[in-house]
Amino acid sequence: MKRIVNVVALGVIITVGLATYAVSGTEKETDWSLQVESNKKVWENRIVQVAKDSMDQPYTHINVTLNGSTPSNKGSYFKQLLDFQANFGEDSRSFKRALKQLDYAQRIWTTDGEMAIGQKDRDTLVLLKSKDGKEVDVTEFKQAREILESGWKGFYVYDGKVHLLYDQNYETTNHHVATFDESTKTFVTQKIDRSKTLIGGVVGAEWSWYPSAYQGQVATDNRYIPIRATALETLQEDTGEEYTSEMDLPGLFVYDAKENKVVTVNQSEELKGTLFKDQEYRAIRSDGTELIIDLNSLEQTTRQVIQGAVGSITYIDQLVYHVLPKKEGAMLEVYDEGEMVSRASIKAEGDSGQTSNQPVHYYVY
Amino acid sequence: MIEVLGVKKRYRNKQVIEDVSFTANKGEITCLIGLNGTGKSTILKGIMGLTPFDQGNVLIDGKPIDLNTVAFVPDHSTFPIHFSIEQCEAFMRDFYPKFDPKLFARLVDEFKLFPEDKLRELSKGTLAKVNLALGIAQDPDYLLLDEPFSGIDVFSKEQIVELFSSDIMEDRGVLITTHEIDDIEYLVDKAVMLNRGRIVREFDVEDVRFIHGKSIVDVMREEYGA
Amino acid sequence: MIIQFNTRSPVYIQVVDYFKKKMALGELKAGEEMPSRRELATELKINPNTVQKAFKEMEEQQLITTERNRPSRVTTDDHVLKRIRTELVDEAVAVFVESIQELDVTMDELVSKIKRQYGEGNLDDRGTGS
Amino acid sequence: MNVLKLISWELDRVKKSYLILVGILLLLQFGWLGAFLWRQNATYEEMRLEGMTGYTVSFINYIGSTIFTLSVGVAIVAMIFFSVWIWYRDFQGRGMFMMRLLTIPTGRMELFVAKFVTVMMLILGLFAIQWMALFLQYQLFSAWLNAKMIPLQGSFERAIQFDYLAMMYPESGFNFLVHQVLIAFVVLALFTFVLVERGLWQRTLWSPFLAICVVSGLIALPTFLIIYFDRYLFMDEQIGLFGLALIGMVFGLTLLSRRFLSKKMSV
Repeated sequence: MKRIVNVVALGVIITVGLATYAVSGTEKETDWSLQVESNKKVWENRIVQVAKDSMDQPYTHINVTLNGSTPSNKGSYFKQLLDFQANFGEDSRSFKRALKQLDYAQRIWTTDGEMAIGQKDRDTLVLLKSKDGKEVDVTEFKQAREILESGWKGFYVYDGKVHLLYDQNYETTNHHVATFDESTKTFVTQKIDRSKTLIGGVVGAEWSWYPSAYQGQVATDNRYIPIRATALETLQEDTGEEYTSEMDLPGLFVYDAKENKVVTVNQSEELKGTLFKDQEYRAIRSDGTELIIDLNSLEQTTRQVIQGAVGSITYIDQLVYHVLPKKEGAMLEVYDEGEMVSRASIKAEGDSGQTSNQPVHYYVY
Repeated sequence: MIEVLGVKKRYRNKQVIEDVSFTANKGEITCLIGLNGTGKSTILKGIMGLTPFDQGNVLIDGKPIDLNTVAFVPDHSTFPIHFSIEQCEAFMRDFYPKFDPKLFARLVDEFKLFPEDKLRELSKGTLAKVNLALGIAQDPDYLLLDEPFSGIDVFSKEQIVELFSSDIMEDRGVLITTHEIDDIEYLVDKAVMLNRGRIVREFDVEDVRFIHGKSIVDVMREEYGA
Repeated sequence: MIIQFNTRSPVYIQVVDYFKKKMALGELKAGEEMPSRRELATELKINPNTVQKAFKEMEEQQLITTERNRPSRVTTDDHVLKRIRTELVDEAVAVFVESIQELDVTMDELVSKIKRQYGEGNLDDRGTGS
Repeated sequence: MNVLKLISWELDRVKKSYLILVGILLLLQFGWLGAFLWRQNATYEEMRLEGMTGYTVSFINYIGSTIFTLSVGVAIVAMIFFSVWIWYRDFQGRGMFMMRLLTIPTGRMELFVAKFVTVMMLILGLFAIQWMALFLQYQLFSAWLNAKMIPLQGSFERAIQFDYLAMMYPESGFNFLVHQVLIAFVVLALFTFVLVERGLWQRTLWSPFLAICVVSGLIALPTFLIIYFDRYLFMDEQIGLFGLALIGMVFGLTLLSRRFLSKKMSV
């Protein structure tokens, strides 16, 4: 049985190899920790991503959560599976499954349930409505080729009906709106007279894959619908050749569903973050104040939210998440309706020296 | 007893074995005779389970084959040619529980073999003897030999024939295939003749000599019109 | 011990005849031990079963006797030995006669030839028991 | 116990060519590392003479080089070839060793398991040797650059996340297991192909083609199912379906192999 020595020899090579891999292979990434001083609940399924875009290294980011940090979204497939299931939103799985089968779908979250609109085939447009995420009523609109072959700018509910803004055969200045009548399964389209300010897209209603946490729950009877506005600008290539491109306009804009025209609310300011919620259109300005616009009367009210320096703002689950980078890590705050509800901080443990020379960005998901 | 019952086998478009049934008893030397290419080897390989029969059944002592009790010596060595005889023996010892090293040593001595020789260096006759030794050393109840004498030198032939009449082969069932009968005319108890995929004759050799005064070669001449 | 086997008559009978001749010629004395079955098979290079059959045949013809697991022995019964001898002679004569008949030789001519042939033959191998 | 003995015999027979393969791979890699460093040194000197600064070298440049990729490619192709050759080798020549193997008085599946484990161990062996070699190469790499004062960028850990190499350096043990299962699946598919072919080769000239059809058919069906349901399922359900399909295929392939090995194999 002296041949058994071959098995032993190969076995030894494999074990030594595995040891080398174990020692050298794994990532010695610096660990980051998220310390929450108050109200842990708002951080439960939040991820603070520390992104180090360093020149030579492939782009890496570290996801920091309440229970530790993992390098980018890697980690074992099993953990990735658990993460996926954790923030999938299990209860609206059937709505999401119906949504998944539509192409170029868009989705909004209204006070009476989730809605989505998408393309089923070359000729059919489908409207999905679901109050609880489980039962899904599907309405199909035939002969919708005209709408399907055009750029969708987002949809909204007004006067009990679903409306879709779209650019006829992708001409950015050729805005149209389609109004769908579910009972008769028909729709009417109407041209919107052209204005210099163009419709970029309905806030929070442009894509279906957009994490739903970023969508506010909107009312179904707002007259004014918050939109992203754009304008055409002619630019010159260095070769002297001219081309036009659509540029985002700073400021707040709404679409008058009654008169079918774009209304500019205020144009000047640099805004930190916006949210279309219920019957309000909210924005945080660089001075830390929150501007609230009533979407029926267009009345504006403001309130001071963030004292002192303002970092970056993200509206998540209709709360304001404020991140202010510091020398070491970053300070995090959460506001609900203008009141601070939680304070936390994130910093690197151990040798943070490695991170000092690289520019670091913080994003809250 | 080895019972071959109604076996059929087709190779691609040729029906090699039409319908073959015969028996080979324990303690007897049975010779399966047939001209070249009439499926003799296929039948042996079929009995060993090395080639599936399309139809039919093989029973050994009433049961499906038990590889512990049956040894097969094909007409060519089954070990890689870079193996030495020692390596072959080591392999046999590793995987054949009933392999008897003492018996093998005796055969090696009787055949005057040199264990360290590589199969590559051996003559066809010596190679045949090694194969035979490896087969017999398994101390099987049944021994299947495929053309043990074809193309080997006279002296090796003699040594092998001598072996068959020795005690080593006593009360084992031996099934030999050959197309040249004269080497073993006096060794065979029973002859089974194969022609065009069928068994045409199955007879006790001494009875035929006693009753018809015919040797096996005579019967072959009648059957194959050689 | 070399037997020239022929392939057409049963081998075991040729072995029996061989031993009969030896007994008749006195090469195998009465009561003498026979070679063992295995030795014989190896020496004659024939199938051990055939040797076994030959021994059984000889036992039936009371040429040999075998007590339990002791080597067989030539019979000591003179009658048997005599009978073998006459059997062999008759057989030889029968073969001789059969081959001569075709040549239609007269009886007298035949007798005188045999006398002369047999006389000379007699001179050199003396002393076989009559 | 028999399987272990069979494995040792299989390894014994493949030892020579395996060592040659490993020799070639190491020679290729270390030889190339030498050349690579030598060239870096030359270009760095040149840059310095022309007064250009900011020239840095990263281990990724070495790993990404064609020669290194070639060596890994050679290893992969060699292993795929060997998964088939470990069977066909026993059918070579008139004296088929397969005849001997098939008359061993133990179950034929022990032979299947032995050859399977042998191939997997050889693959793991190559992995192991590559881990050690790469680690060593990095030490040489950084030592040489430091000696020559050429700025080195990026760590070893960062470098091994370089696209296909991530397969060799999975982040966790679980991922490593998943990779090995997938490799094992490929080996199983190759084994099944061989066994089906060897079961049919005396029956029809088309046996290789038929074998490919059978095996790819058995694999295609679940794959088609996965693709078809892709529209309707989410990541967790897809993984579940994939796992189920994999188990089904493994089961199917093993059963097919067993049937052909024990009933249909023809020598």
